[in-house]
Order: sequence, then C-alpha cells, then structure tokens
Amino acid sequence: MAIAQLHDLSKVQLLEFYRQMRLIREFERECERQYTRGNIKGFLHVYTGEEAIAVGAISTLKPEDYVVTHYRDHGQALARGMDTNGVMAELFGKATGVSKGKGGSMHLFDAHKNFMGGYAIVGGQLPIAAGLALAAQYTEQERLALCFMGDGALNEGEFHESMNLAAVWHLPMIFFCENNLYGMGAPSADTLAVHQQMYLLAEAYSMANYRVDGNDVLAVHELMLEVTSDVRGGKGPAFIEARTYRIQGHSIADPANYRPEEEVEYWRTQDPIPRFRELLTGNGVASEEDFDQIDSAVDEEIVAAAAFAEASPFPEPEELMTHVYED
Amino acid sequence: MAIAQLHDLSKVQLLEFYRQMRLIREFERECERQYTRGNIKGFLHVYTGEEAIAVGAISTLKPEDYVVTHYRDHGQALARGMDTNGVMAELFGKATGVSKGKGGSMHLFDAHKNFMGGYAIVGGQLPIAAGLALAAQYTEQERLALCFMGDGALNEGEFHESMNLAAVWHLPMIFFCENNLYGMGAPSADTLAVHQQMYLLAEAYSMANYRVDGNDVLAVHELMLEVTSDVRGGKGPAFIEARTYRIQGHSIADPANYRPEEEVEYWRTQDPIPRFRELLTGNGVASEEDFDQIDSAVDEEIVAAAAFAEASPFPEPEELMTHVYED
Amino acid sequence: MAVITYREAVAQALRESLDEDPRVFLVGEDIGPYGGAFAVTKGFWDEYGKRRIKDSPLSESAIVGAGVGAAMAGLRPIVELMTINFSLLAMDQIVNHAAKIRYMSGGQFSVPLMIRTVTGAGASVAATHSQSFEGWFASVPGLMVVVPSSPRDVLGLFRSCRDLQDPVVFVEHILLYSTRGEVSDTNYKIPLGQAAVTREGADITLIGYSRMAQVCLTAAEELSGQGINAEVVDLRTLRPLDIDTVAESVKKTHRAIVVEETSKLGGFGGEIASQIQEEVFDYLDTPVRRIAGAEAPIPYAMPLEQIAIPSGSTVAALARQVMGR
Amino acid sequence: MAVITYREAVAQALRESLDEDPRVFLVGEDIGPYGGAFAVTKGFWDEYGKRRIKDSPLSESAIVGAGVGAAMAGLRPIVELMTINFSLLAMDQIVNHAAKIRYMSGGQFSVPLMIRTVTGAGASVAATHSQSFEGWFASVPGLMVVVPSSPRDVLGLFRSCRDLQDPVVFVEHILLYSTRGEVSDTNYKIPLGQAAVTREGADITLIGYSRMAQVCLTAAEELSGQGINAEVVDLRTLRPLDIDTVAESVKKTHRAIVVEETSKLGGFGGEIASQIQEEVFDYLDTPVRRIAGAEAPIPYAMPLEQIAIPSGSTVAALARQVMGR
Ligand SMILES: Cc1ncc(C[n+]2csc(CCOP(=O)(O)OP(=O)(O)O)c2C)c(N)n1
Ligand SMILES: Cc1ncc(C[n+]2csc(CCOP(=O)(O)OP(=O)(O)O)c2C)c(N)n1
Ligand SMILES: [Mg+2]
Ligand SMILES: [Mg+2]
Repeated sequence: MAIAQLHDLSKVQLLEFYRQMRLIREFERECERQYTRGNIKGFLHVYTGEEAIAVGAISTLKPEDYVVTHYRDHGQALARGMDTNGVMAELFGKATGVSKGKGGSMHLFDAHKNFMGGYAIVGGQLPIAAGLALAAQYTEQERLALCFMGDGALNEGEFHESMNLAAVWHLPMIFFCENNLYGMGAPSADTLAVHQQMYLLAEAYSMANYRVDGNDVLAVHELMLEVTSDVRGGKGPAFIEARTYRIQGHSIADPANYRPEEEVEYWRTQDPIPRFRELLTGNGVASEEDFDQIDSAVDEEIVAAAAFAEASPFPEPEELMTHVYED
Repeated sequence: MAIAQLHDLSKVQLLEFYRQMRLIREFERECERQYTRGNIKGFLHVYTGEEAIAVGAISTLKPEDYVVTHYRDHGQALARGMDTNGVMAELFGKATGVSKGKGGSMHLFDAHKNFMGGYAIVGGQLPIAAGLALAAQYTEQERLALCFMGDGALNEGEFHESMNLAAVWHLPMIFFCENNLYGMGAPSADTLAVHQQMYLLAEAYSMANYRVDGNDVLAVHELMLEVTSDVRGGKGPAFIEARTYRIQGHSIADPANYRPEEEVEYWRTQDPIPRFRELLTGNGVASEEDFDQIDSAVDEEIVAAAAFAEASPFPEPEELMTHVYED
Repeated sequence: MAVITYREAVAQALRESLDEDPRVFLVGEDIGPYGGAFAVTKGFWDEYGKRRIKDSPLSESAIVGAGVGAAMAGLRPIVELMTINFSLLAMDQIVNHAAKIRYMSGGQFSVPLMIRTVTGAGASVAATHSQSFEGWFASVPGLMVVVPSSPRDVLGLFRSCRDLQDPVVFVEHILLYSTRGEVSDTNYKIPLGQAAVTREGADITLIGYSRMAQVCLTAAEELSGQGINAEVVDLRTLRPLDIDTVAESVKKTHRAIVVEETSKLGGFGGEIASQIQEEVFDYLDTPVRRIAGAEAPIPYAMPLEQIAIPSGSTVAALARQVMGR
Repeated sequence: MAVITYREAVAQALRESLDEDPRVFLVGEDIGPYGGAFAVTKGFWDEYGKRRIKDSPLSESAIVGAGVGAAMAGLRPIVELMTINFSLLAMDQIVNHAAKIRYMSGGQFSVPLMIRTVTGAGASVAATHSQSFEGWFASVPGLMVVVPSSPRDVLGLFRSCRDLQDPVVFVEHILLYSTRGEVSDTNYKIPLGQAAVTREGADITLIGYSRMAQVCLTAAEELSGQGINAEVVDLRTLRPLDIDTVAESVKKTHRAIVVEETSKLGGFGGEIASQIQEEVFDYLDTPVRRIAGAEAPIPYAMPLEQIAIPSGSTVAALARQVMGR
C-alpha cells in the first residue's frame, strides 16, 4: 500500500475514501437484494471489488472535470457524489431517478456533477469522452475528461480511433482501463494480444501510460494526482491500467464458474476495503469506532435509498414521449 | 539497393520485375488518357510510383496464397498476373471486364488468381483478409493472406480489430502498409500519432514487424521472402511498412498542390523504375536492348488492352439483376 | 413430435450444422465457456472444442469481416452478434462487404455467411439494448433476412439457410428464447420467402413477424371472444418477402393491420402496408393500418416500456376500431 | 436574388455558421487543405484556421462521437462524413449515442450536433460508394433528417437546423452539387417538417426528395407535353415528415407516385405510400405507386447504373400508366 500518501492526507479524507468504498459495496449488495425482489430489472452489473478505482481516481478531479464511464457505472456515480437515493431510484425505474427512470442501471447521467454518462455499448463512451476533452481544449478551459473503460473495450475499434484522435489532437483526457481480467466470461488472455503489457497499446499512440494496483485506493489516488496535473499542464492525453478483479459474475445472472477457484480465492485476499481498513488501523490513523460509525451511517443511507426508491412513483405514461427531442 | 538479391535472382526474373513495374506504370498512364477521353469514369486512383511494392511482394507468393488490397488496386492486380485486357475492360465498364464491368476500378477480383478483391472502404479489407487466413488455418492448408492497405487505413477501427484478431488467433497473414505519406490530402503526420514509428502499431499486438524501402523492388522482394517463410512456418501474422510516394494526386481529380515542391522533387529521384533499371545496367545484368525489347512489348500490350476494352460491348441490361444472389 | 424451447431449437439447428458439415464453425463473443449471452451455445465448447467454437474478442466488425473472408474461401462460418444493437458496429462489413462481394466480383465469389443475432425490446435493458434493425438489413440487396417466431420455424428456416450461397441475417428474438413449441422429428425444411397463415379468419388480417407474430395470435384470441375472426400471417422472412400470401389473405378479409415492434416512421411495416395496397387495392374496405413501437427510444422503466411496444390488447383494440366495433 | 450552385449554398451556410457562432467548428476528413472531397470547404482552412476547421484522421466513429461529446459540452460541432456510405462505420455513435443521450439522461443533456454527409448514386463509383441511407436515419427517434434538393432549400433548411438542440443528419446529394438555383439575399429560413409543392398540377402527385425531387420535376415537364398535369411534392425533410402537404395534394389529384433512389424493398418510400393510403384512402382513384432503385447493388458500368435508378422518363412512363394513357 502507498504509505506515502498516508502522511499527506488528512484523517478526514482517508476516512472519506473508506466511506465511499463502503457505500459502493453496500449499495451493490442492496441492488442484488432488490434485483431478486424484482424491484430492479434487466441487466445488473455490480462494481464489487473495484471500489478503490472509482474512489481513488475521482477524488482527484475538480467539479468542472468530466467523468465518462461504461455500463458498470454505479461505483463511479457514487464516487462522483451523485445522490444515492436518485441512483437507487433510477435502478428501480422510478420518476425520482437521476434520469427519471428512463436510462436505468447502465445509463446513469448527472449534469450537476458533470457525470456525462454510463454507456452500455462497449467502447462507445471513448469517442464521446474525446469530444468533451475537445470542447475543453476548444474553449480553452482547464478541464479534463476522465474516461473509464473495461479491459474488454480495448478490443473495440472505437478504442483505437479514440486513442489516436486524442493523441493527434493532444486532448486533455485520461483513458482509465479497469482491468478486471475478464470481459464477461472471456479472460483478456484470450481476447487481447498484449493483455500482459497493455501499456503497449498506449505506446502505439506514443501516449503517456501508467499501471497501478487497482485495489489500492491510495496508489490510485497518488497516481491520478500526478496524471491529472500533467494533463492540466498541457502534456496531452494519458492511459492508465489499473489491475483489479470482478468479485461477482459479469452480471447478476452470471455464476462465473468459468473462473479458477484459486484465482477467485487470491483476489478475495486483495479486497480493497479490508486492505485499506487494515492499513488505517495498522498505522493508527483510525480506530474500530471510526469505522463502526461510518459503517452504520452507510447502512442507514442504503436503507433510506431503498426505501426512497420503493416509495417513489413510476414515471407517468406521458414521460414515454418526453425528452425524445427538445420539449 | 539490395544488391544481395541480384546474385540469387536470375536475369529472367530480374527483367520480369522490370517488366511488371513498367507494365503497371504504362497501364496507369493509359488509364489517365482514357479517363480524359471519357472511357473510364468515376474515381481513378493510380499506383504510379508505388510499383516496386506490388511487384516485389507478390512475386514471393504461391498461386494458392490470397491477395487482398484496397481501392488503389491496379498495381497489385497486374502484379498478380491478372489479364491486362480484362482489367482495362473492367475500368471501361465492359462486359469483358474481370468482373463483367460491375465492380470497376476500385473493386477488382479474380478467383483464378486468388485475387480476393480490391476494397473501396478504407480498412474494410482487413477483417476479410483475416477471414481468409482463418480459413487457411481452419483447413490446415499452407496458404497465407497478403493484405495491402494504405497508411490512412491505420486510422480506422477495423485496423485495430483485425490486427488484434490476427495476433490472438495466430493467423497466417501479412499486413502490408503502403505508406505513401498521404491519405488523400492529409499527411499522415497530421492523422497518425506514430506516423514516424508505425512499427509501434504492430508492437501493440506483439506482432512481428518490418520496415522497408518501398521504392526498392529487390528490398521488398527480399524481405517478403523472409516474412512469407516465417508465416508459412507458423510464426503467426506480420506487419510490414513500406515507405513510398504517390507520384500523382490522390485521384485523377486531385492536382495535389498541397504537397511541398521539394518533397515531390525528392521523391521523383526515388522513382523505383529508373532506380531498378540503373541498378541492372550498372551491374551489367541487363542492357539497353533488353529494356527496349520489354518496353515495346509492354507498350503493345497496353495498346492492345485499350483496343480490346474499347471494342468490347457494355453489359446487357439483364446483367443489372444477375449476381445479386446465386443465380 | 417434441416440445422444445426456441432456444433449444436454435441450439439443435447449430448442432446439426456442426455435426453434418465440417465447413461449419461458430464465431462469437462469449459463445465458448460462457455458453453465449443467452445460453444458446451452452455446452458447445466442451462438445466441439475451440477449433469450431471460436470465442472472439469484442470486435464486431472484425468477426463479421472474418466470417466474410472465410465464407469467400469456401467455409460456412456462423457468426453470432450478441445482440442486433451491436450490429451497428459491424454495419460496414455486413452492408458494404458481405452483401456486395458477389455482385462486385461479377459472380466470381459468393459469401455463404450466416450472421445470427438477437433483436427486440421488452427486457428492461433500455434504449441502447432494445432495438430492432432487421428492417434495415431487409432493405439491402444481397442479404437475406430471417425472422422466426417459433421453435418450429427456427429449425425449418435454419436448415434452408444452410443450402444458401448468400449471406443471411438470422434474427432471434430476446423474449422468445424461453417460449415452447412443437417440432416434428423429421428433417423438415421451411423455404425462405414463404409466409405462414398461423391462424385462419375471415374478418381481418393481422400481419407480423418474430415476436409480433405471436402478439398477433394473442390479439386474435382476444378478438375471437368478441366475435371478430382474425386471420394471422407470420412473414417468417423479410427478404425475400412473401407478399402473395399476405395479399391472398387480405383479398379474403378486406382489412389489414401490420404490426411491428420498432418505431413506426420508416419501419418495415410501411413496406408491407404499401405493397398490400398496391397489390389488392380494390379488395380493401378500409386503409391498411399499422401499429408499431412508440416514436421514442425504449425507456428503462417497465411501465413505460410496456406501453412503448404493441401488445395483444392494443392490437386487438385497433382491430375492433377497424371493424367499426 | 442571386443564382448559386448547391455546393456554394452549403459553403455559404457553413460560413454563416462559423461567422455568427463561435461555438461552431467543423470536423471532417480532408475538409482542410484539400478543401473537402467535393470542394465544399475549399478555402475554409485559410479563412478560419485549423482551430475551427479540423482535418481529422480516417476515423468515422471517433469523429462523430467527438462531435457528440463536444455538443454535450455546449458547442455546435458540424461533422462531415465524406459520404453516407462511410456512415456505416459511425452508425453506433449516430444511432446508439447521438440519438439517445437526451432521452436516456432524462433530458439532462442535449446533443446539438450536425452531421453533414453526401448521398446518392449516378456518379459511376459502384456499389460501395453509391448508397442512400438517409431513410435509415429517418427511422431513428432522436434524429432529424434533412434532404434538400436545391440551393434555396440548402440555405433555408441549414439555417433552421442551427436553432435546433438535437442531432441532425444533413444529407447532400453528390449529383446536385453543381446544379444552380436562385436564392434570396434575405436571411430566410425554411422550417423542418414542411414539404414544398414545387409544381402545381391537378392530375397526379409525384413525391420525391433530394435529387429525386428534381427528377419528379423533369417527369412533370415531359408529362405536361402529353396533357398530363402533374403536381410535385418535395419532402425536404424525412424526420420530421410532413405528410399533410402530401395528403392535401393527393386529395386534389387522387393519384400518387412515390419516387426514391434506393432499392424499393424496405425503402422509405414504403412509409410515404403507407401514410398516404392511411390518410386519404377515400380520395385515391388508384393505389399509390412507387418507383425506386433496382433490387441490386449499384453497378459500375454506366449503362447499367443508368437503368438502376429512376429517371424523368421512367417516372413519366409510370405516371402515364397510372393515368391509363
Ligand atoms: C459493442 C458491444 N459488444 C458487446 C456487448 C455485450 N457486453 C456487455 S459488457 C461486456 C463485457 C465487457 O467487458 P469489460 O469491458 O472488460 O468490462 P467489465 O464487464 O469487465 O467491467 C460485453 C461483451 C456490448 N454491450 N457492446
Ligand atoms: C471508411 C472510408 N473513409 C473515407 C474514404 C474516402 N477515401 C478514399 S481513399 C482515402 C484515402 C486513403 O488513404 P490511404 O489509406 O493512405 O491510401 P492511399 O490513397 O494513400 O493509397 C479516403 C479518405 C473511404 N473510401 N472509406
Ligand atoms: Mg473486464
Ligand atoms: Mg496513403
């Protein structure tokens, strides 16, 4: 773990990292419960195990920066400070959802947070993120676009076109690959020629590139502090690979029994939340009481969110035809 | 110039290289004449200046190997030994054309020569070439697919997807980039991040890669002898960048005055045909008489081809509806 | 006779192809160990091995294009596009290449490629994952488009596709996979371009395909209870399109409703309605009517999605209106 | 009043946008020093510089997607897809993204992106370069599709597009660029969703858009010499579609022919014919007829290509047939 950071960060901030990771973890647990109860429908892809990435990375952004991500987007949305009630209600398809229940789990948006969307077409968010960075460049604003993607997205043509465009146009953006080793049931070893050396994919655009332990929230945060300042400083786009693991299956429908037991076991030991918790206790930064306080606050927030979502009304039938075009 | 080859190659073969390059050059000249006379319509993209690539590369293939290329395809077609009359007639849109006048200049095909097509969507031929290589692999035949593309094709998503697929599936194919420094009016410097180090694009798939002087027919031939034997030997796909120059504009409609005069001048001095001719005379391999004989034979072939095309009938109206599906 | 699911019918058709024709192999995303996003190829990987069941990278354009090339080389690849929504990423290979190579080569090459994909809304997966582009493919000369609505048709049509030398887009419906139906044990085939009258009736003709053909039957059931005897025509293939069977039916009933799942403006239903009035204008008592999806992206919220696409009751309601009841 | 070419009209519309709105910039392949594949942006690079005239890599999906993102950020990008044939490579960004973001975000974001592209056959550039996909775009809720047939309409419609907050596919025709027409010097606008009666007549209504609207006028000329007085309706936009103007015309003429360039089966013409009979069934003396491109890829050979698409004389011939002459 990146101890260095421990000293630069206040206890408040460190505990906030813990709180956010815990919030995401519990949010996803609740989603799985609600899915089995039939309150959440369609596809449900949880972020469980990858919390350190969204929390460590997004904590380095400014409010005006853009966040773009893929369909596994609950974690980034909550880390960006989107309203837990509104996100849960969106998953319930309720009128009080962040997108009025029209987008659902895979398509979260929040204009107030410059959360520019979760996108469900693998790779589809990359050109859009490039466009947001282009807008920042064109208007000469010091804003950047942080674009998350899965390792599977690296197979898509849109990845190549977006990386090349960002490099050629020197766009202020960060391509952040959440490498959880699988795209659905396919190990990246079977689908990506350089799955062990993803940095080569960035070298192909002579783009700055980095690799980090995606289960170490401080390491991710530390790296992103450096990269964001480079990008703001006009050094052009950057690519980051964060190694992590999808503790659950691809979606709630996937038992994921195509994965070797040892692998699953190993990664359980790498769970970012216990790791971080032990670090803080081990270094005397925080006590069990601190964590208990946070945990119960999080639990309350989740219970409240589920209650809010359940109590909220479905959209009125008229909503079917609103927002197709400017109303 | 790659003198080494001089010794391994018979005079007959060396002169055959010259003949083919000369044939392509004169064929294109005739096309330009016929275009201004209105006998050839639509787009006309000539291969003038790039002859050493098609001739040097295709001369290393076996009849059963597959050739796939882009819309600037006259050179590869003639180098593959396609009938000059049939190709010219195709450009005239005549019933005697290799594709009955239905495909035209950008879409040449010849089943007998395993010339699997010229493709007019930039990058579109790459996945198809991968499929041909896949077929060879699946049927355990020792055949390879040679796929030509322009430097502009490297910008397209289909390039990335095809390179990755070929690498992951270990396909017996060669990606051959004719880097003539421009895609239409755009210098690759403005469109491709690694235009000076294209090999990095192959490294991104840990694919074997090579660079060669595309205006040196012997160098291209020599390299392709090595690469084809590697690919046949099961070493997987390879990427080759051949530097060359488009002496004419992108198409006959393009005066190409966006190119610096010095650049154009420099490349005139690199014209592959005089270079090769001087090499052969300089080394006493061939005499002016040899060349004159070939030149006049080529001129006759071209005159005959134009006459054949002109004299040939247009397709019958019924041909409009044939070959849409299996007839 | 056996009763199997639509999913089992597709799996059986694929097994027959793999067993009977060594030129056949499958390519697709997660069709291997994962067993396919809709569990169609469950077990195939173990049975047939990775040579014939090719798990691919997430590269829609490359895998379809690879299928085109392999087909040109004489093989019979079957490429799965996980859903039709992702076919937009392979449009170039399907439309600019697969559909045109025979023609542009003057008949020198054929592309016996089968593309299997999944269409439809109603699964609560929102706008990007609930589309129906089969009508677009049906507008492309050089392609064939098959849209089965039952296990029986899946098997019969798939077998006919195997005899073709041209590219086929075989469109399965996400909500039909678990539906059951009888299939004969014989090795029967159903030719492309032959619509089916799946219910006889004298009063009005309901025309649909894929899941909407089933919705038409549901509507007909409801109508029968109200003294309206509806005939149902299941198109089964969009290209070739069998307008004769439709026309014959309308000659008898004098009224027609075209049902489709995608939004109305520019939908394939316009083609059908247009051809009906061109063919049997003088037999029509009322204009050909259409019912289709809403002019909106598909919303996630279930109550909205349910009213966004035609149902048995909305079709029946329109039928009553047409009948003046 | 000035007489300018269709190409000049597009260039003028672009210049107005660049001059009047700092949020506007152009992105496209070879729109810079090369001046555009069809010379529309000739000189722009020198006039406006590379900040606002962005020459792009050959990456159709990335440049359209970048336009989507920039539009979400409040800019007004105008992305050029060199021809509509290449739009197949950008289909995902146009259909899955540009068209749906407003809806999926519950109205939080809008995508005021303009995509300019070039449609049409007749230029002897064969199957992959002679297609017309505007009908596909017109079937996508969330998009607007503009198909001008004259310099006047190019200017008037383009100006209206600039006021929109939604994605527009602005479709220019390859064979119209050099055609000339009068345009007023005023800053007039033509609203989307308003078809034009470009020729009055009482006997039959000919309906077309883009180049086929001109072909309809040619046919009407020929017919007038034969005592048939044809009315011509130019749709001008496909989405929104102004069926009322068409219906009004047919109420008067009682006969209609829909003309389109792309192949007939599944073409947008079916939508128009279908809506006509739904709207004014009782006014029709004969079925609505359609004339369209051949059910084949476009061939290179000119004599074949010429018979592959409708011409003034083939349209006139069908009109005579409909009139029973
Ligand atoms: C273009 C496209 N192809 C296929 C899919 C189906 N699909 C949804 S998620 C997914 C796996 C993506 O894996 P990865 O990018 O690694 O993200 P992860 O699920 O591991 O977070 C696939 C194949 C899709 N949504 N879009
Ligand atoms: C997908 C696509 N985009 C754009 C075009 C238009 N176009 C035709 S050739 C060409 C330039 C290609 O350059 P390159 O690949 O370097 O080949 P070269 O002409 O230099 O031989 C372009 C942009 C096309 N045919 N296909
Ligand atoms: Mg992954
Ligand atoms: Mg080039």
